Amino acid sequence: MIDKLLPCLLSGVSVGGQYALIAVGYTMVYGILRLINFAHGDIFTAAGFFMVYLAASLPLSLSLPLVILLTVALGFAVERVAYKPLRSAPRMSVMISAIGVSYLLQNLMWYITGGLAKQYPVIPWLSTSIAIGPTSTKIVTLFTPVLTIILSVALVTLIRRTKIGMAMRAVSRDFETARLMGIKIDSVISATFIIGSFLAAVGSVLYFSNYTSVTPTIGAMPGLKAFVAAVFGGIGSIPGAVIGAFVIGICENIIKMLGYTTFSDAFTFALLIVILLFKPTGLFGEKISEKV
Amino acid sequence: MSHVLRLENITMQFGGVVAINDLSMHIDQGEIVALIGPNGAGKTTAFNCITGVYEPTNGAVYFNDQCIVRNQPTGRMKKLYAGDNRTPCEGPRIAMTPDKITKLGIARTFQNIRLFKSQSAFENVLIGMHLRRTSNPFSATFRLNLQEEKQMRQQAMELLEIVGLGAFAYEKATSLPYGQQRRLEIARALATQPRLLLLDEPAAGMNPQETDELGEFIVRIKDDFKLTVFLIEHHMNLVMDISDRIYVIDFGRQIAHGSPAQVQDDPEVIRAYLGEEEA
Amino acid sequence: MSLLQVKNLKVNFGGIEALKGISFNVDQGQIVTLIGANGAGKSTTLRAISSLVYPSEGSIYYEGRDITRLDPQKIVEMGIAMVPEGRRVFSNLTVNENLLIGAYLRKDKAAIAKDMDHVYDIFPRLGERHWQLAGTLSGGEQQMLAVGRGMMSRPKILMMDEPSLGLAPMVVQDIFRIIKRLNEEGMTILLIEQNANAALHAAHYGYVLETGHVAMQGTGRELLENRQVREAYLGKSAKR
Amino acid sequence: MKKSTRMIIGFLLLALLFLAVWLIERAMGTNSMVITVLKKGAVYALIAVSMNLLNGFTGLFSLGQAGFMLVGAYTYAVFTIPMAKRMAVYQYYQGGIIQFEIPFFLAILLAGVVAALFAALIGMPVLRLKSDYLAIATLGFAEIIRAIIQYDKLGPITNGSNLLKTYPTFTTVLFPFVVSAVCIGIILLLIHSTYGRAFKAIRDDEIAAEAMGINLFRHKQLAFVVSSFFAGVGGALLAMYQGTVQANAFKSAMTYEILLIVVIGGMGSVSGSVMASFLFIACSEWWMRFLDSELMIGTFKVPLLRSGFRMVVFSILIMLVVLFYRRGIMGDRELSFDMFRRRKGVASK
Amino acid sequence: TIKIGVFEPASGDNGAGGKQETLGIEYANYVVPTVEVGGETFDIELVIVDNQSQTDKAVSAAQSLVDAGVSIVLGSYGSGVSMAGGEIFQSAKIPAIGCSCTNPGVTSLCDYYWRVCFLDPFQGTVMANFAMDEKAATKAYVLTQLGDDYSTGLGFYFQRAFAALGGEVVAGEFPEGTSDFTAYLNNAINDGVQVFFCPTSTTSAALIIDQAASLNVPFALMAGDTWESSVILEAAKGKNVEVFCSTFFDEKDESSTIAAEFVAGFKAWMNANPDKLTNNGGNDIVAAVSALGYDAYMVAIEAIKTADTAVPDALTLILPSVVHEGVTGAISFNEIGDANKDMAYIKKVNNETGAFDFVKTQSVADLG
Ligand SMILES: Nc1ncnc2c1ncn2[C@@H]1O[C@H](COP(=O)(O)OP(=O)(O)OP(=O)(O)O)[C@@H](O)[C@H]1O
Ligand SMILES: Nc1ncnc2c1ncn2[C@@H]1O[C@H](COP(=O)(O)OP(=O)(O)OP(=O)(O)O)[C@@H](O)[C@H]1O
Ligand SMILES: [Mg+2]
Ligand SMILES: [Mg+2]
Repeated sequence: MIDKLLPCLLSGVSVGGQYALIAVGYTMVYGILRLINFAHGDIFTAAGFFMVYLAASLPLSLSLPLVILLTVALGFAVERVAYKPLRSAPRMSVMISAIGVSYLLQNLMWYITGGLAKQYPVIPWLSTSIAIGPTSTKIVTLFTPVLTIILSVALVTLIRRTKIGMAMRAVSRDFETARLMGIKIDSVISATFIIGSFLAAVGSVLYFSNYTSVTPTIGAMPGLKAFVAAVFGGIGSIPGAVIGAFVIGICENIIKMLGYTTFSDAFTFALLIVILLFKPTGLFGEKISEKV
Repeated sequence: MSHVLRLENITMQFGGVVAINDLSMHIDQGEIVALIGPNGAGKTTAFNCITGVYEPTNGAVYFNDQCIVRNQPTGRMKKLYAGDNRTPCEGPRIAMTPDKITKLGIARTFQNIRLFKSQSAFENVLIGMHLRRTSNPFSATFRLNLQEEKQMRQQAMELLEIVGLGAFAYEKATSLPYGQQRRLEIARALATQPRLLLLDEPAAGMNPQETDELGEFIVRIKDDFKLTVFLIEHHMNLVMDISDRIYVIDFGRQIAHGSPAQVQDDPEVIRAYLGEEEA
Repeated sequence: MSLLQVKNLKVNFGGIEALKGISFNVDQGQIVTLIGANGAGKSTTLRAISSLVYPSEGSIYYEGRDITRLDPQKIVEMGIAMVPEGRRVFSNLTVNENLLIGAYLRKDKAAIAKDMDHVYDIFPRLGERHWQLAGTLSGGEQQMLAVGRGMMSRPKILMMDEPSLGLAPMVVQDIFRIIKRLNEEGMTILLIEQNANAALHAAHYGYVLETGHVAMQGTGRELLENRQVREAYLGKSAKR
Repeated sequence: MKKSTRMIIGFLLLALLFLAVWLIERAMGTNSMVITVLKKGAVYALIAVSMNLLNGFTGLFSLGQAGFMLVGAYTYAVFTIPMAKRMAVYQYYQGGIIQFEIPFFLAILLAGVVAALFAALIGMPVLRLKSDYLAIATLGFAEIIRAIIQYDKLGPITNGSNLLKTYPTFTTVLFPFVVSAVCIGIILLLIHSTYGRAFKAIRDDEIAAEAMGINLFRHKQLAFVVSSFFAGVGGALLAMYQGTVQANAFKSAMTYEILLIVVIGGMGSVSGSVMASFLFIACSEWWMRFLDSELMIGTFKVPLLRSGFRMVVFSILIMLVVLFYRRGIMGDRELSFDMFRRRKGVASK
Repeated sequence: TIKIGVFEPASGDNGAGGKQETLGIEYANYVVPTVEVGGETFDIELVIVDNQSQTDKAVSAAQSLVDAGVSIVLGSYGSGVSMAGGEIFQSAKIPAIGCSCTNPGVTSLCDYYWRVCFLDPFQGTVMANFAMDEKAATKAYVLTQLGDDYSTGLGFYFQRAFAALGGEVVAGEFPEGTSDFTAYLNNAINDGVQVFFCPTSTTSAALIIDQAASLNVPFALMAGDTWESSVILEAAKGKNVEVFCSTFFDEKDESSTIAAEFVAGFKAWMNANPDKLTNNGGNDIVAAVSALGYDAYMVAIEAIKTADTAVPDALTLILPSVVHEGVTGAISFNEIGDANKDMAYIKKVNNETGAFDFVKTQSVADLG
């Protein structure tokens, strides 16, 4: 049993870590703009392609930071072009804009790459296989959850304890009053997107080191799962997103191990719905109790 | 001893915060009763307990001798429960939803105006009439209720005329000036054909002149519609002018009760609420 | 020269002219009040000064500088703070954080802490609840918080939009006392009030707004004694 | 103008429209691009309006539309495949276990009913959820439904992952037009009834709506079930249009597409949804096709044109519409006589 | 001019394969750009549309071919879209020739569809036999993609054949968009299978191969025609994993001169044109689907020549009797419209060179 369970848990934790990095990006943006940033998964994919193309001509030591830089720039640009003009528009329009950006990015990537799967470059240290008990895995599998947890603790501290974190929380509630306090809301929102995209870039490096091929739509599924994880944990809550991601990652793998492969995705959603029935705002979501 | 509204030992706790503490009161047919008290005393919370928005931690509410709310601390609240009245309310739990309570005949307005923003004044009132419909989705869709619909429209128009908004019937609710929005909220509440009307700070944001007019208006609709009115207000001129009785609460507890004159001179009320100058 | 000068200010909302050319001055160290019926354009005036809405015409001068259409945060930086209509506290922040965010542009930690104690001094109720999320405060408590938050930026001009809205009589008295006290401490105050009586009593100078333009002006006392003002805004209380 | 005369003119215009469509079909033949686009546009119009009823009018942010369409499409297809063809269609399942067929109009109705039943079941737990939580729960249900339909063990009924075919399809473009028009008409009637007003009240302010005596759950449930009924009917029509159905196509992307149409048309505008459907379909499937193939003008090769470019341009177009028409083509207004009159008034000024 | 419709995905899940198939057709058009009808020479113009690999989009794509007035249609990669398009072609009475769509339903449910490749039942049986004979397998894991008719169909036939031969099968299904296949691979390891049959799209294939390699799986991976792709080669290159696939054609097969000629010509044509090379995936390896596309085009030309007209009705009538010696073997149609093809090529990835090694051909006759 244990030799079956161990690899299963191992990949569960690793998958969970990957979802978590993406989920935190979702949750941050949602926490501030109340916007489901549908384009987040595509930014993640774009980071994968940046690496494929950059690593083809540059050494890793250069391409790695460049990838992160480009991804952050992309996230920033998406915010400025597609979301900023809609600050005062109805919420639904912003969300449609997000869907539009997601379409655009996917189609652009398809147009440019021709849709063929591209091999992700091997990052020596991360891609090395190591043996754990009866099974073997890549180092990245173990590295991902650790890094995820470190990054999310750092983020939580940033948001709870720092001035910019406080400003983010204020902006999330009321743009106008936040401006009255002297907060530059555009900078705060950009900062959020920069952090989110940074996490997506880091996530993409870890993800694709594990699953070495990049296609224009590859981000869609992890994106959706990460989003489910964010909702599961209570959207807007960073620890919630992380925990949700791990729960989903591990459950998914256990279900598959038990042979119910047809319903592994359906199960994820069913789990989410059951949780929501008991906790309508997710595990750690703040109750939307409006004072009447 | 048939009261229109009776609260029995209501306690409302939010975690450790006791917003209402063992509050009992009653209102009789045709009265205008005011509920006053410092900010945060628990007045709005009391309204919310009566209308089913919040479920009180302990206590019961009766409307025309029918129990509409009853609860006692259970589970986690048992330990946290801090009300004065340590003997929990007897009887099975009753928790009617706000819509049921409105249907029984209690209507309310809100401290922060909550009109249906995208709708016209007329439609706002029409929506208030929805709960008295006799049509079902099928008959309503296929216009088998033409007679009723016509009647509803007519009544809605009449209500608007009564509150003086006849001319603004087709204006968007949110484009009306503040004072008129308040009146519209009252018209909408009247549309539900209530027996008891709860008004939460109806004069907030009005200048003294408008406040005076509002006072007259409340008395008038009370008589015209054979209502009982329960009112929260901080404008003392208004309260003292129109109320038959006044309850004063502080920290969720009743500190005084009586006619306007009695309450006005109560030292406890002056200390906690009115302040020296006003007295 | 006045500290704040508003000249021929016009504001449009999609075709509707909310302000039709308003001019007034606020002198250093004064309490100036704007009164007027609902929808007269009082709030819009303050919002225009804070650059939350941009005027279509006219200009605003502060210490002689044209500040029309500057960014809102620049305006705050220059020392103009606003207590907005309807409280607008940050419901997901605690009372403490709400005050801290009022001091967002300030760097002097020690002084901020002192000012915070000062606010808690004035509003002991807030002190009791400093850990509570602002969204769960009662209406009046939120109003106190909004005023306290406005004070935290140590503005030269504090603009208050109906600060007494929904407050208990005693607290209304407190608010006006505090307004006077802040003014005595050197703060210039631009006050909007429905409670015209109290406002005019407190103010050095007042302007009466009617449907987007200034209908009358004068010292507080002059306006209080004006028959038109009494009839339109002061109600029975004044007639008594 | 009096209300009754307006109604008459409205019906006349509608009849005229039908006549025009019929004439086009006569002129171009049933097999032409215009007709194909008109067919799909009509089907999508119904689906978009049904989604608008939920998202735009009741304020329930639901992303389950594709799931209900899927249920409708499959119900229709499963019950109308001719007996003779079942062996070939259910090639992996010995002809399946459903060994009868029902008339196609009954099947369309049944499609709606089954989708509505699903909605009633699903609604019970999920309608308690708010905004985005509701969205993700409904999206999840759509995905679960898809997984179930694709489930191998259910193959004898659903044909598993394989597509269904050979059932009756449109013989004339008028059919989807008439069915859609009737359905949209019913939705319009509902929206303008006292129930419709209650829906809008819930959208604007749930707490106030409840305080006005509106039973939130029952009304939400009603909107959800009615919307799903028409989504099911729309699914059946879509199946007829496509000639084949496969669960695989009913992914969340399809829901997003419909949501796009709804928002581009204007949340809370039925006429907006209808217009946006036709525009969207024509644009994505017809007018812009040329962008996909290389084009030589003389010896000059137009740059950028190659496969995939159409979708890039299309998504840019969507972005532009969203950014510059924030509230959609129609906002929350409806196409009406007054509108034209006012337009004219403005123009003549 | 005579117009021939090319009904292929250029985007969506099967976009990459569709492009390769289109390349074969384009090359064929380059080789034979004209046809003689009634003594007059006509140019042949290809009308290419993108069906986006989706059945709901395929309808209007097919319709646009009909609108363009094509005489005959070639394609598509992917059976689902072919069936969806078939509806339209049928109602417009335009014949269509499938190149690589292997699902029986394409022709059996549509009177206007023919095809030049073999079918899933055959392919599945071939691979089951190969697993039994060559790999001495007694137990196999079959992994298919939920909702993908190609994948589940081929999996079904493999499973049936393998069981009929006395083998034991464990089945798994993965939802679209899955990236993590370790759970399935681990299950297979635990079940002690000798072969892992996973007829999937190339996207999933690359992931499966990579993860199988890092898990050091003790079994061979096997799949159908989709895996004959440079993506697979890239993924398996330098890794310790055995990969087999069955396909329609082998570019290194020297036995047929027509095929050898085609391979040489096609490579030269692609290499002369960077765009084409990109569409092929960046190298000049000849995909079997390109060869099938080429053949389908040639069959269409043959039909036009034989009928001596390009009127769709006439082509429909003549097609059942058309015979053609193609690069993928002799093509003639049975009464359902399928090519009488009885030979599959089995190839293995060479992990060192990163190319396909030809293993054997297997025909129905061999299977007995
Ligand atoms: N949802 C809630 N969660 C936590 N505390 C609450 C909640 N609602 C009310 N309270 C607390 O209960 C107390 C009473 O609030 P309430 O709104 O009833 O006051 P009020 O008497 O209406 O005051 P005001 O006159 O200012 O409107 C306040 O201290 C408030 O902070
Ligand atoms: N965002 C807006 N869009 C459209 N019209 C607006 C907007 N804000 C204000 N108005 C209109 O401008 C006019 C002036 O409004 P304003 O809020 O300044 O009045 P006020 O004097 O502050 O009234 P109150 O006493 O009700 O606060 C009103 O007619 C109002 O309807
Ligand atoms: Mg209150
Ligand atoms: Mg105002």
